[in-house]
Amino acid sequence: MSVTVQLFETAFPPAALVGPFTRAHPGFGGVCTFVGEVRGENDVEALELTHYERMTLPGMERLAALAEQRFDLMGLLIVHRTGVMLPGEPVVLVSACARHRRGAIDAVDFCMDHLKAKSWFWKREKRAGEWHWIEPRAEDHAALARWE
Amino acid sequence: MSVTVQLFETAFPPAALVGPFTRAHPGFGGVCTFVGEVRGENDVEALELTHYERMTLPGMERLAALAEQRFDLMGLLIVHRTGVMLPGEPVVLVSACARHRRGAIDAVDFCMDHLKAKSWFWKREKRAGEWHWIEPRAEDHAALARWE
Amino acid sequence: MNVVTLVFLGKLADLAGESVREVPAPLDWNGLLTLCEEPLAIEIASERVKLALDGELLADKTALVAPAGSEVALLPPVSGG
Amino acid sequence: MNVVTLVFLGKLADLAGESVREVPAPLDWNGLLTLCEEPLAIEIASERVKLALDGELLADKTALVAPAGSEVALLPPVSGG
Repeated sequence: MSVTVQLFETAFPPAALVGPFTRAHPGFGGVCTFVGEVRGENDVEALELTHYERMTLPGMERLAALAEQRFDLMGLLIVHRTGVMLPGEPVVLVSACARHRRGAIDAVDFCMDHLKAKSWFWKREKRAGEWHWIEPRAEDHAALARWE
Repeated sequence: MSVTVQLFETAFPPAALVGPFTRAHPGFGGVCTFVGEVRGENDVEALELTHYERMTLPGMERLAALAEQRFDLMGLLIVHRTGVMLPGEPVVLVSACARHRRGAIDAVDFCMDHLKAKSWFWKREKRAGEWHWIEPRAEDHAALARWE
Repeated sequence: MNVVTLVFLGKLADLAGESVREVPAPLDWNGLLTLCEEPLAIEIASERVKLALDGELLADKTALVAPAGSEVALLPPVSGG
Repeated sequence: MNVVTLVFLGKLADLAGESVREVPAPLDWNGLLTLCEEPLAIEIASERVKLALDGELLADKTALVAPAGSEVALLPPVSGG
């Protein structure tokens, strides 16, 4: 079982990360990958993710360890951007290799819910030249509660 | 909303299908992709998927239409292999683009459960030179029942 | 075309010893069971096996009425993905 | 190092007008509220904001005791992914 957790301050290429990740786990039954990008809507000009460096990566590593305990995985890759991003740029990537599809899909679902609502990131959007902080949504907390 | 459903009789390259698929849906919030491969275990030498051509593709198209109705998607790609495959070869690929992660992840989960237990494929494995038919597993039917 | 084509899928093809078989038309449920060798007929009669007529799944396989030129698929439990 | 470093995250940095502020050590919960301007103090006191001392989340933020050289992070509700 291999775990890789990365924070990028500049644009990262999802395909170039997922390719080597899957090739590093020959014999797997399934690999599930989620990539979140800056959505092009509501006249969003840019998105900024700030974080608290001292806690962000340790928090992501704890999340990966939780997923590793909970699901039968062969490998887990968690990547998150920080800084200013434009619509279409990748924000987050989670990829899980497992013997069976259930472990792979559930691990990705679990990690995404926790990255959204339980990791040390703060998001704001620029619309019409003004920055607006994005509040967590009730449905993100409901999604998280599914795992308790 | 675009739907692509494909059957391949020879090896298909997942990354070469997912790349153009995601690029065809600029502005999406999330893309979830599952790739299933022939697992390298239990001395499996090969896997064969037979199908009933007259019903397989129409069945996959109906599945895609169900997913389209049920989830808020921008694009859906469903690809399945038939024929004889070796360990490490891709068997199935489902990729869903959506405005929000929930739609993308759930659509992939839904399609995989239905491809496993409700599509016109029959699987057998070659072990020690002998072919063995793979019976559907109870957990595959339980997985399917989650969507009813 | 005074025949009905039977298509045996999955392990039914092993039981039948062939994937495709032509039988005299028309064909109904009792005719199908009579035509098939015993292990195959038992399997076909079990709840696990479904029938499709010209690509359409039959809700009640015992209501099968296959005219000349039609195709009857014999579908054991699936396992895809 | 007779100071405690406050780190304001997310929109608290906007409210504070800065991301980092040094304040006299030691610092406890009442001292923190007294040091901060009113809109900021109200936000910090709300259930929504959490505190971390030297990278460790405090289960009870009112039990804060930050010695000289320590770092107190003020964490509003997160929104990642």
